[in-house]
Amino acid sequence: MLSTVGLTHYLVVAAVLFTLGVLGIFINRKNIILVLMCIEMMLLAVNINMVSFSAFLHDLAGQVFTFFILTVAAAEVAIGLAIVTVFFRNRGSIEVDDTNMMKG
Amino acid sequence: MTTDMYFALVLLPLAASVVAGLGGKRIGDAGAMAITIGGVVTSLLLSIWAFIDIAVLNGSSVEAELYTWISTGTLNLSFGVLIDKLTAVMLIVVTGVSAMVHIYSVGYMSHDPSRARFFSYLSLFTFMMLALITAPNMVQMFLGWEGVGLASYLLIGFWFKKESANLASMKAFIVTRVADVGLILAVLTTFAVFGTLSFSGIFPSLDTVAAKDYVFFGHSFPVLELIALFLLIGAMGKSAQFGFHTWLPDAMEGPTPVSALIHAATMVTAGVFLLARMSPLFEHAEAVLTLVAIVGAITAMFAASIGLVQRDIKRVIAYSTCSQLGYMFFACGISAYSAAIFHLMTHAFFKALLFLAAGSVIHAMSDEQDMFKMGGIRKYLPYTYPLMWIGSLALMGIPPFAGFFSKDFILEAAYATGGDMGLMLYIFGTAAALMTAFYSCRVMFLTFHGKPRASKEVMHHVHESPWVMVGPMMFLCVGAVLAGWLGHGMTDTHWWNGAIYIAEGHLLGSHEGLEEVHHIPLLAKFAPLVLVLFSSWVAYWVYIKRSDIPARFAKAVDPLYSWVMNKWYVDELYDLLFVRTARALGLMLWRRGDENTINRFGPDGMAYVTTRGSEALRRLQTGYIYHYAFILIVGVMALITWFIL
Amino acid sequence: MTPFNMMPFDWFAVAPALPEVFLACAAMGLLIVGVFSRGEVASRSVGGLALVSLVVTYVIMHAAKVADFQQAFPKGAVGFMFVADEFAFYAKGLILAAGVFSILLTPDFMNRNSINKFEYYVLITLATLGMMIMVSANDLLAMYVGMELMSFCLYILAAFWRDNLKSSEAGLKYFVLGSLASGLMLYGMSLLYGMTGDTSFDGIGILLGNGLPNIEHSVAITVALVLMIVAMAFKVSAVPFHMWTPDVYEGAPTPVTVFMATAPKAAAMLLMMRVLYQPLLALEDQWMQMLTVLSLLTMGIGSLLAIVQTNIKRLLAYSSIGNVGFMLVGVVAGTEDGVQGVLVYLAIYLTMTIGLFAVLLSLRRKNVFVETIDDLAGLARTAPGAAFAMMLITFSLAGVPPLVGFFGKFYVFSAAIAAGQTWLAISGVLFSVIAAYYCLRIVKVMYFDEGKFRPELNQPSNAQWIAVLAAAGVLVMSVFIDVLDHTAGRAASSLFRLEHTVARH
Amino acid sequence: MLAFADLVFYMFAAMLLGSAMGVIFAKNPMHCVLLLILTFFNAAGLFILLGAEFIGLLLVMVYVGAIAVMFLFVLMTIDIDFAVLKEGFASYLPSGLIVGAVLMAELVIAGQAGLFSGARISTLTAMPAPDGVENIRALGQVLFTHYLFPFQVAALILLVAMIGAIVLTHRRREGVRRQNVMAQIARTREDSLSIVKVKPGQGI
Repeated sequence: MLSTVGLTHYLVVAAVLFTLGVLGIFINRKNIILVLMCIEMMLLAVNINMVSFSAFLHDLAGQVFTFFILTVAAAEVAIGLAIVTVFFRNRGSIEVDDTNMMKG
Repeated sequence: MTTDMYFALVLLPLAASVVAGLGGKRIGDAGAMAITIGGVVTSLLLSIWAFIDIAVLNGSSVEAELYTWISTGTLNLSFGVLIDKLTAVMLIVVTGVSAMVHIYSVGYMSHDPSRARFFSYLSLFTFMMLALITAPNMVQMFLGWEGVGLASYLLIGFWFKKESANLASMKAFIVTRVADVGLILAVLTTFAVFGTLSFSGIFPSLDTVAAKDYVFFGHSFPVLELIALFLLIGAMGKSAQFGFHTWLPDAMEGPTPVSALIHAATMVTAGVFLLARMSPLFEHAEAVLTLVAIVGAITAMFAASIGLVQRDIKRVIAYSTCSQLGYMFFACGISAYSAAIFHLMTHAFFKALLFLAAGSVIHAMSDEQDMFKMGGIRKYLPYTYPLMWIGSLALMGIPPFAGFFSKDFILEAAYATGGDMGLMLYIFGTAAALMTAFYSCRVMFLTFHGKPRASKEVMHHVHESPWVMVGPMMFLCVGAVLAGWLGHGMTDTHWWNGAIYIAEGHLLGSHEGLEEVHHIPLLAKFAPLVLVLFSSWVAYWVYIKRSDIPARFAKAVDPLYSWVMNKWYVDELYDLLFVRTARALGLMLWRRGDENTINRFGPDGMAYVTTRGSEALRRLQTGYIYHYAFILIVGVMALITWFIL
Repeated sequence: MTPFNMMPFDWFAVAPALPEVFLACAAMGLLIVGVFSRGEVASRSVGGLALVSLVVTYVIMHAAKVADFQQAFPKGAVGFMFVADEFAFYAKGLILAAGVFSILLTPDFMNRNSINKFEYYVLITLATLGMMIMVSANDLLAMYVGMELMSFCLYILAAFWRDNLKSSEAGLKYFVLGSLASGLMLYGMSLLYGMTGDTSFDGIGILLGNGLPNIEHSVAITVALVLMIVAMAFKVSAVPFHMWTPDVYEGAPTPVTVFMATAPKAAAMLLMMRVLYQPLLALEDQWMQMLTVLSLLTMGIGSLLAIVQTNIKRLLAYSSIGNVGFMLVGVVAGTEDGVQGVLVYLAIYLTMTIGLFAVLLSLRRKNVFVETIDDLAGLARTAPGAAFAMMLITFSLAGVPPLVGFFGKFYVFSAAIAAGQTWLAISGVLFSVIAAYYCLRIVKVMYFDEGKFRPELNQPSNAQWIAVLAAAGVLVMSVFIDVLDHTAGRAASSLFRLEHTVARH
Repeated sequence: MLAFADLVFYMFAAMLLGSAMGVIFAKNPMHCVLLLILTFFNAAGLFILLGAEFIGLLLVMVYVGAIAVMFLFVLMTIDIDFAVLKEGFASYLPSGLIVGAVLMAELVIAGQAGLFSGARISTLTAMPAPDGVENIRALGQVLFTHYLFPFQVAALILLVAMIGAIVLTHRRREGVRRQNVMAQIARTREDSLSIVKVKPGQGI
C-alpha cells in the first residue's frame, strides 16, 4: 500500500506546532517557565521541519542542523532556568505580569 | 598674495578661538581678548589686501586646496579656499564687522565674568563664517553653515541664567536646523546628480543636466528646480524669511554685540550669499527664482509692518533686518544678484552700526530696552546720537547714505523687470521702504527726542559709552556713508568677473539691461524717495508734535493694529496648527496633560508635536514581555501578509 | 558530491580561522586562571588577560590577513562554513575594539557594586568570539551557532548583577524575546534549506540566483525571507522588533550596556548585510521594500521616543535605535556605496556610543552612578572637561558638522539618493532634526541647568580617559575620515564578490 | 484505507498537537511539563518514522532525559504557591488568537508551496545521504569531519551555559561544612587518635 503521507503533512504539523508555541508565549500570563516550554515547542517544530526536509531531500544536512538545534536548545534551557531562578530570588514570583519594572 | 595668506585669513580666528577658549585662566581675560582681536584684525587686514588684489586690481579668482579630506572614486572633497569677487566682498563685510564687534565688546562686556568664553565664541563664529564664504565646495559650505548656527546657539544662550535666552537659543537652533534639512538635501541631490560637490565641477555641467528630470513622489521634476528649491528652503531658514522668521526676534536675547554681528550683518546674510553663489543653478530654475522673489517681497512687507509697532528697540531693528533680507531675496529673485550683494554690503555696515548704537543706548539706560521708557537722551549721548541717526538714514534710503544706492537700485531693477511681477515687487518694496522710514524715525524720536520717560534714577546714570565702544561705531559709520559710493560699480554684473552668473535673457545679464534700469521713468525713480521723506515727516509729526496720535490711531484701527502688534499672529498660527491639534490628539491618546512637558520644552510648536507623539508611542512600551512578543509577532505577520497578498 | 568514507582531516584548513581558534583557547584559559586564583586577584588578572587576548587576536587576524590564509586554504573543514574576507576583517576590527573598550570600562562599576567576578570577562571574550564567527559565517549553521554563542553570553551578562531586580528582569526579557526571535529565524532557515537543499550561503545564493521558477512568488521563500530578516532586525533592534532594547539597556549593568550597544550591533548589522547581499541577493526587490519600512519606523520611533526619556540609558537606547534606522537607509540603497556608508556609520556610531557611556561611567552623584538626565545638571561647573567631551559627542550624534557624526549620515543618505530612494533620505534628514533636539537637551541640562546635587568625577577611573579619547575621536576622525572611508570601501567591495558568479535577477 | 505508516503518522501527529495544546492551556504547571514530555515523545516517533533514528533517540534522551527533568526540577525548587498563580489569559486573547490563526495559515501555505521542481534538487543538496549506510553511522561520519567547526562552537555554547548557570545561581553559603579531601587524606593517626589508659571503675 502506498503511503499518502508526504512532506506537506509533516510541514503542516510543524507549522501548527510552531504557531502554538508562539501563541503560548504571548497569550499566557501565568508563569515564565511556561514561556520557556513554549520556546522549546517552537524549536521542536523547527526540528520537525528540518528532519522532514532532510528525509525528503535525501540529504543529511537537515539532520545535522537538528542535532545542533537540540544541543543549543539544551543550553538555552539551562540559561533560561538560571535567569528565571535569579529573577525569582529577587522578585519572589515568576508571574509574567510581574516583569514590568522597566517600561516607557 | 600667496595661498598661505588666504589660509591664514581663514584659520587665524579659529586659532585665536581655540587659544582663548582652552587657555582659560592661564592667559586670562585680557589675554583672550588681545588674542582674538589680534586674530580678527589681522584677518581684516588680509581681507582688505585680498579685496584689493582680486576686486580692485582685477586679479583672477583663486582656488587653493589646503587639505584633501576625502577622495574615493566618486567623492572628492577638499578643505580649501575659493576666492573670487563675491567672496572678496563678503570677506570685507565679515571680517570688518567682526573686528569692530570684537573691539566694541571689550567695552560692552567689561563687567561679564566669562569674557574669555565670549570672545572665544565670537572668533569661532568668525571662522565658521569665513569657512562658509570661502568654501570651494558644498560640503565645506555646509560645514560653515552649520558651524555658524552652532556658534549662534552658543552666543544667544550665552547668558544661560536667563531662561528666555535658553529657550531662544534652542528655538534658533531648531528652526534653522529644520530649514537646513533643505540645504543638506540639496547637497545630497547635487552629489547624486552631478557626482561632485565642488563649485568648479558643478557649474560647467549645468547645461547638460538642465534637461534631466528627477522622479520624486511619483512625479518627475526638472532636477535643477528640485535642487534650487531645496537650496531656497535652506536659505530661508538662515536668512529668517517669512515662515522661518520666528527665531530671529527671539535671538535678540543674546548680548547686543552678538545681535550686531550675527543677526544683522553676517550670519543671516548667508542665505543671500548662498543664492548668489549658486546663481548659475538658480538661473536654470526659472520657477524657483519666481518663488524666491515672492518670498522676499512678502518678508520685506511683513517684517516691516511688524517693525512699526514693536516697543523693544532691539526687536524693531531685528524686524528691520528681516525686512531688508527680504529685499535682498527679491533682488535675487529678479536675477539682480549683484544688487542683492551690494545691498548686503551696505546693510551690513549700517545695520551693525544701528545695533551697536542701540547697544550703547541700552548700556546707557541701565539695560532698559523698551523705547517707551526712554526719550530725551540725545544730550547725554553726544556720539551715539548722530551715529545712530546716520545709521537710520542709511537704512531709510536717504541720499547720500549707503542704503540709498543699494535699495533704490533694487527697486529700479524691479520696476525695469516689468510685467505684473516686476510691478508688484516694486510696489511691495516701496511700501516696505515707506514703513521702514516710519519706524526708523519712530525709534529715533522715541529714544532720543521728546521728554525723558525713564525714572530719575536711570536718567541719573545715563552716560556716553567709552571710546572702545564709540570707535568701532565710527568706523562702521564711515562704511555706512561711503559704501554706497564706493560700491556702486558692483551693480554691473560684469564687474563680478564670472562670480555671479546671469542667464542671457534676464535683465541684468547685459549692459543694455543695466542701462534700462538706470533709465526708468522719473516718477518711478523718485517715488520711493518722496514717499520715504513723507513718512518720515509723518513720524515726526505724530511722535514729536502730536504724541497723542499714535495711541488714538491704534485704538481706531484696533483689529489691524493688534494684528500687526501680534506679528501677524504667525506664532499663534503655528501654535494652532502644530500645538493645539497635537494637544487634542495627545489628550485623546494620552489622558494626562503634562504641563511640565510643555513648560520644559517651551513654546516651540514642532517640539510640542513631537513630544506629544512620543508620549503616545511611549505607551506602547508597557514593559510586559507578552506585549513585546505580541508586537514582534504582529510585525512578522504584517510583513508576511504584505508580501503574500 | 562529498565522498562518504572518512575524510582525512586537513589541519591546515583551520588556518583562516586561526584568530577564532586562538580566542576560543584563550577564553578557556581565562576560565582556568579564574578558577585557580582567589577573590580580587581573579577578576583583575582575568580582566587583564582578556584584554590581552583580544588584542592578540587582532594581531593574529592581521597577520593572517597579510599572509592571506583565506586564499591559501580556500576550502576545507572550516573553510566551507567560514569566510575571512575584507568585510569580515573590518567587522572583527570593530567588534574587537568594542570588546576592548567595554572591558576597560568595566572594573570601576563592577567593583563599586561588588559584582566584579572573573566570569564576566570570560563571557565577554566568548561573546566576542561568537560575533566573530557570526560575521565570518558562510553557512546558515555557522551563522546560527555563532549568533547563539553571542546571545547566550549576552543574556547572562544582562542578568549579571544578580542581586538587582532590574538586572535580572532585563536578562529575563532579553532571554525570552531573544529566544523567540531565534526560533523565528530557525523556522526561516529550515524553509530556506527545504527550498534550496543547501545551507551554505554560496549554494543558496546560486540556487536562488539561477532562478527556481517563480521564486518571487513562492510563499515559502517569502516567509523564510521575512523570518530571517526579523531575526536580524531583532538583533540590531529595528522597530517593531526593538521593544527589548530600552528595557534591557536600562536594566543591565552599565558596562554590559556599553558592550551590548556596540559590538553586537555591529556584528548583527554586518551579518545582516552579508545575508542580504550574498545568499538572498536574488530577493533584493522584496527585502528592499521590507527594510525601507523598517528603516522608516526605526528612525521615527527611535528619534521620537528618545525625546521623552528621563533615564539616560533609555535615552541612549532609543538613540541607538534611531541610529540603526539611519544605517538601514544605507542597507536599503542596495549599492556598494550604501554598504560602505553603513560601515563608516558603524565605526562612527561605536566611537560615539563608547564615548557617551564613558562619560556616564566616570560620573557619580551622591555616590551613585548617574542615572537620569537631570542628574547631569550643573556638570559644566563641576567637571567642565567631562561636560565638554559629552557636548562634542552629542553634537556629533546630532550630526552637526564638522564632527564626525555628520559624515555617517551624509554617506548613507547620499547613497540612498543616488539609488533613487529620495523620499527615504528626506525622511531620514527630517528625523535627524528631531534627533538633534534631544541632543540639545542633554547639552542644555549640562550647561544651563542647576541641580541640587552636582555630579562629580569618579577618582580614579578608566572611563575618564576613554571619554576624552572618544571626544577627540569625533574631532579627529572627521579629519581622517578618508582613511576610514577607504577601509570601509575595500570591505564593501569584498561583500559584492558574488556578483561575479551569480547573475542578478 | 490508510497504510500502516500513515496511521502511525496521524496518531503521532494528533497526539503531538493535542499535547502541545495541553501545554499551553493546562492549569497546573506540572501538567504542562508532563504534557511537554509527551509532545517530545511523539515528535521522536515522527522522526523515527522519517528514518532519522538518531535524532529521534537523541530527542528522547536529551529532551526527556535532561531538559524536561530540568524543568521539573526548577518548578519544584522554586517554591511557587500554585493557588496564587494567575489563571486565565491576556485580555487581548481574541486579537491574539486572530494573529495566531493568520500566522498559522501563512506557515501552512508556506509548507504546501510546491517546493521541489524535478530531480535536479537531489544532485545539488549539501550533504546527500549515502545509500546503504545506517543513519547513525552516516551522521557520525560527517559530524566530526565536515561539521567539526560548528561542533566545536556548540561545545563552547554548552560551556557558556554552564558558566551562566553557575555564575547566576551558585551561592557560597556561610556555615556550610564542606568536604576537604586534602585534609582528609593528610590526617595521620596522631591527629585523630589518642590512647588513653582507663582505670577500671573510674571513667575518663
